[in-house]
Amino acid sequence: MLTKDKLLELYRGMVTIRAFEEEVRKMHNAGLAPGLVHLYSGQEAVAVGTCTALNSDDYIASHHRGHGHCIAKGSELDRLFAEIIGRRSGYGMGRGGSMHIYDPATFNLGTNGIVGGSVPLATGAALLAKLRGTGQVAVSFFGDGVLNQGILFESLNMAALWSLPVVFICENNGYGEFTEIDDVTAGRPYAKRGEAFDIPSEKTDGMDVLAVHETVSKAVTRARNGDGPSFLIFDTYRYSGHHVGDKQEYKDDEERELWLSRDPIPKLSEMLVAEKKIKQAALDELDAEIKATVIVAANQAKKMPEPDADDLTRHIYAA
Amino acid sequence: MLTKDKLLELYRGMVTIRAFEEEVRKMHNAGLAPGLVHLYSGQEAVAVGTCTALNSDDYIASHHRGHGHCIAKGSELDRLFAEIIGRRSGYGMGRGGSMHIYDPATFNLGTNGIVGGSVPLATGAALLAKLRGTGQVAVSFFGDGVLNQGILFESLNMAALWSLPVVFICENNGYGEFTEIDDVTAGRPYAKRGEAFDIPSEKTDGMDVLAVHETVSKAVTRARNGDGPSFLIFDTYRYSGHHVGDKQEYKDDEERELWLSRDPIPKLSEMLVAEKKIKQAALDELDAEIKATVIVAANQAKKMPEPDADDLTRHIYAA
Amino acid sequence: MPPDSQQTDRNLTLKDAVLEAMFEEMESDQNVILIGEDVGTAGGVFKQTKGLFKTFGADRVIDTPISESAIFGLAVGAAMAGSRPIIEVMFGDFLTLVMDQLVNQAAKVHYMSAGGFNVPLVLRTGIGVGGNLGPQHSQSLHGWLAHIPGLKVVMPSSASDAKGLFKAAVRDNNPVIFMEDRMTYNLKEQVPEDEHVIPLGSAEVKREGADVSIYAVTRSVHTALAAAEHLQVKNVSAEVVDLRTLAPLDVETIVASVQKTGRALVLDGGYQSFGITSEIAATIGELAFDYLDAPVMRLAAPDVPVPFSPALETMTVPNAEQVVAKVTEMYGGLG
Amino acid sequence: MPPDSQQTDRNLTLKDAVLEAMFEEMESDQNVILIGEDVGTAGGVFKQTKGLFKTFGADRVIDTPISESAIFGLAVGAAMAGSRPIIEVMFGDFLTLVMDQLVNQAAKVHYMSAGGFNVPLVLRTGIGVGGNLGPQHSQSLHGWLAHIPGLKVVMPSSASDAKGLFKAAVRDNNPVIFMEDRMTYNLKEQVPEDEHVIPLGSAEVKREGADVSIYAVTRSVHTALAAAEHLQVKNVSAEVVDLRTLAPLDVETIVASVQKTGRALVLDGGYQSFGITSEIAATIGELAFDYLDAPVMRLAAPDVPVPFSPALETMTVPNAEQVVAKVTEMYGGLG
Ligand SMILES: Cc1ncc(C[n+]2csc(CCOP(=O)(O)OP(=O)(O)O)c2C)c(N)n1
Ligand SMILES: Cc1ncc(C[n+]2csc(CCOP(=O)(O)OP(=O)(O)O)c2C)c(N)n1
Ligand SMILES: [Mg+2]
Ligand SMILES: [Mg+2]
Repeated sequence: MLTKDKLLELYRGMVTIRAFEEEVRKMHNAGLAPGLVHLYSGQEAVAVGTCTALNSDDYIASHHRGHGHCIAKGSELDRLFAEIIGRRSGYGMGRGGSMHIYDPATFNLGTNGIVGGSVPLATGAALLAKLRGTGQVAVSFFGDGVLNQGILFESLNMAALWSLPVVFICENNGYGEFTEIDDVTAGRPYAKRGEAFDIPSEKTDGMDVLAVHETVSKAVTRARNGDGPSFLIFDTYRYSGHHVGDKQEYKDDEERELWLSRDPIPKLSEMLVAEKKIKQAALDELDAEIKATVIVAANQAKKMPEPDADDLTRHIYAA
Repeated sequence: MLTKDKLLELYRGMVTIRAFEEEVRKMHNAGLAPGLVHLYSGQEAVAVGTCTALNSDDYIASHHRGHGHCIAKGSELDRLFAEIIGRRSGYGMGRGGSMHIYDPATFNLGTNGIVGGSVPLATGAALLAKLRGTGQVAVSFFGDGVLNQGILFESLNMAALWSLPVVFICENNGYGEFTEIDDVTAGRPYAKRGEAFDIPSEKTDGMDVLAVHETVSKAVTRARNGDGPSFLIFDTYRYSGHHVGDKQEYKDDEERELWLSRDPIPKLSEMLVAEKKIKQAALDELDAEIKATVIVAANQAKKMPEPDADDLTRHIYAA
Repeated sequence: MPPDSQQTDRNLTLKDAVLEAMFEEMESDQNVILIGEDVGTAGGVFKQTKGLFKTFGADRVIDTPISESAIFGLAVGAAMAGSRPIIEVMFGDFLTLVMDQLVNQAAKVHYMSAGGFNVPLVLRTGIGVGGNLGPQHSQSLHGWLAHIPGLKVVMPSSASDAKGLFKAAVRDNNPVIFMEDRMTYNLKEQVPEDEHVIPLGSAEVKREGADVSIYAVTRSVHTALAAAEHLQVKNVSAEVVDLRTLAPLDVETIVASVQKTGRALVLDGGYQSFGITSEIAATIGELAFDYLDAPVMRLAAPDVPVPFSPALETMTVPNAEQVVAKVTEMYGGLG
Repeated sequence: MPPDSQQTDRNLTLKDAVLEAMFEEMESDQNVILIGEDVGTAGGVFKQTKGLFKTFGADRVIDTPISESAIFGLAVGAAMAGSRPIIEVMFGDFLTLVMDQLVNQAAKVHYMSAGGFNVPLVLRTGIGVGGNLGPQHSQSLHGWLAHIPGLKVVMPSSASDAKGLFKAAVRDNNPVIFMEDRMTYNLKEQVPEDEHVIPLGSAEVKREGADVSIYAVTRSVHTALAAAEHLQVKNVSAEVVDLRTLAPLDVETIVASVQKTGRALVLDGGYQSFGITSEIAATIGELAFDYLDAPVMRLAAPDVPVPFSPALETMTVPNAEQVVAKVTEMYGGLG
């Protein structure tokens, strides 16, 4: 059983992400965060359950729905907001935006606009960790859509072949854009995609942060011990559809309600209160504190300047 | 049990390919067939066992080691030779060469210089056959090297998803260029790569033309009946190494002899004689006849003119 | 008729004009099928395939997994076997994922098979800058495609052209890349009904002029036209040549224009270095040297990843003021 | 020392010069690793990595499956994490398979991360025409790469340059594409020992001349030099400029040469249309217009798939006679 501190860390992480995404939604609706913004709300248990099982120098590589991973791995909220609204203090000087957030300080190889594009990046970092014997582990986060991208299979093969310390994490939220994953994906269960390479593979409830944490912890231990990769599928749900503005006409209310009833945040808070780890009042206080922190960060970001003309051509080449 | 005629068709097919490849080797050594020439000798049972299970309007798509497939599907020997030595009467006017032989008359979507490149071509032809309800089947031949190319997995997924009439045939000759396939390929058995997509998958002896024929026939029936793809792996061997000129220092004699002892041609001929289907003398006659035919075709090709300057720019665009 | 064009008013957006072309070609030729991500029940992420699924059904409008390489390869195979697929690659940036099947297979099959097989397909893709989509969703790699023998490359600037060129593309027996700048999607104009087919390989002079020729494709044509208005005020009469297709390239029309005007500016929305403005400028320099009163100038996107930042993104789109400035430079100032 | 260069005679082939560079850089920097198909125990399909496996072992010389996209992606990830991978893509034609990871990831990471991550890697690949390898094994797609901001593109013409440029490429903190024309592999010359590093972005005048400037990279440099000899006989003094790197491009040296000679021919082994000769010609036309006595001419490979046929294949390689003819054209004939 996890310590109270760890449990609160999980709770804090999920609530922070949820609050962050709500601010992003507002920013988008206010025209501050234009472009394609994909919210992570609903999937918090996956990012938080995973990143709390990692060391600070373990790598992650994320995808287009990646704010949650950045937060869970420890990026600064104001710099994240700043990037998402195109400000100079953002992680990419506002030049990357939501789908391109890189943070070397947290060993985050980036969110990514190419579906499947970041899978080999994590695998490559794992290759180097193995060659150098650093004990680092790399996590590759990807959506269910990647289950059909060739580069995933190529990466799985090399990871298995060389026993690389990488954990492949598929966040199956049921859809790729507006298409149901089950309509475009053959083979059941999907875990067989990992098993084909003799990689330990399993499916776990992605709405239960404790289950995620436990499953990932085992995989991380395996990786760190030199026993190679794991392929984990977490069933989860994107509350806001594909991107802010998606009317989600393709989803029915029943489905939405089912998943809302499985929301990972109340699930954890109810458990915490029931098991008397903490009082509801204290949680409410924590919620308020987190929300305040997030809003402060958002406001800080909004006050930041936009990049200037010189920034257009900065960093084309590294010195 | 197959009829005597069918058995002799199998025999004739394999002997023709073997004799053809011997002529190609001579042509290469004589400087007539420059470039990269990959001989099919040793793998005859796969091409012949497969193509004899197909209708004439079934599609095949082949790879860089593809002379055998073209012959087994019924291309004209002189035009094949002509292409391989760059003559105007070749299937591509001598502009494709060994790795780029296309024959619409035999529904051959081409040999191919890109490892894995032809897999989706066959799958696409199968898609159309299915949409049109023509009852045609497509066979995708590929080497073991393709077991690690992403495009294979993407194609398998769509073939399974849409129940396409395609038979995926992996010719596992143990090596990709100079690298042992087992050294670069994770997951055992390799058939799990097909099973991950719920595709009926199996491994069969690729040195036994009857076994190949039987396995493929079942798969073709399945495909024609609308029951979707199959994934077949045939273990086989390339006697001449990667390409003509390969000294094969990476292979030991023991291995070579083991495979020679499993040669599909004597295996069939011994069976034919033992089961009194035909006398050895008649087989010897047949051998001589086939060899003569092949040599005539080779000589015809050698007499053909090379393409002329205008052919350089012909067929850039279709009218 | 597709849902959006039932109006008798034929004032259509470019997006709807292409949709109409697609509808008409699918109706008149059973061999035309549409393949891509979200093109079916969803009707396209920009609603660019709306209604097609309902009309033509799942056998002709095929939703695919996210597997760009193999989807495109399947289309090549289906085309070789006798169909005429339209394949959508959602963003031009993802062409990077289909390059092998496009360049090493589709472009060369007709040649390698000595005419034995055709590959009649249309690869439709959205390009361009302007939606704050960031560096991986804003590229215009048309120069790459025009470099490859065997491919045709079409880039319409107007709704009417888009319809006529798309219909020609579908009927063409070669792999045709049809690139639509998303920023032109809502441009409206009167679009002819039905049999309106514009042959691939014909540029069009969109505005006649006497003093300087401005060459462009798709969105940049409008930038050129706007600049031409400004220049008129300065008494410079600019001719605007819309290339419409990069391959085949209408060299005759290109050269004829500059022979008349003596000055040329080539404009484009793609990265400048080793981009399409280079080819047009070099061609003019080679074939019309004796007619030139000034160096052939180029104006294209700066050589930087297209930034997300709204403040910076617009700086990567050549604008009318810059065109005017470049032309002014050719005159050594117009003061 | 790698096996092939133990001789005190420093007359090395280009292939061995690169091998030596690789050896030296791997020896002096533990972070340099080599990844690719058949690069290890087999020593490369052209013996271009011979001996490295034996010296540096399986942890630094890594044989891979045939998975170009992911191999390259792994290298990008490893580079971001702090190593300096050299990745071999066996044939330049197979670049089509790594374009996404190259263009959408490697080229843009440094920019998108505002300098947070570097991607210091060398993608080594063989290009060129001459082995009768057919349309899918003979392409030279350097123009594509030079078009992408963030990539460096190196194309050596001689053994000594190859060594110096390769060492610079390995030490560079960016993704560098190092393209070797297989037809230059056996060119020999004296190669300096050890600390011989040629900065990327510097062209070199390989032959001084007064009348015409010929620009080229890799194999074409030798064609230009041969043509220069022929032209000398006709009393035309040709200057040969070896660009050496396409990105960064040494515009200064390019322009200086034509300012001196007044005539320019750009030569290349890639497809002509929308290829690299276009960019160089356009640049010269723009920046040296007033110095030009004749149109800037281009001579590159015809826009056709490179045929297997020995009779036809040579027709796709620009030769010295054609160069002489082009230059002669500039003079309106030379009598
Ligand atoms: C290679 C590529 N193809 C297509 C797209 C367009 N696209 C962006 S997100 C997306 C759906 C991805 O689905 P999934 O992986 O399940 O992630 P989710 O959005 O559900 O989190 C698609 C098709 C892309 N960005 N990259
Ligand atoms: C995409 C691609 N990568 C690499 C090569 C170079 N190559 C040609 S054949 C070959 C080995 C293929 O092995 P396999 O599929 O087992 O076929 P085999 O030669 O054994 O019949 C390689 C790597 C290629 N032609 N295409
Ligand atoms: Mg999803
Ligand atoms: Mg093999």
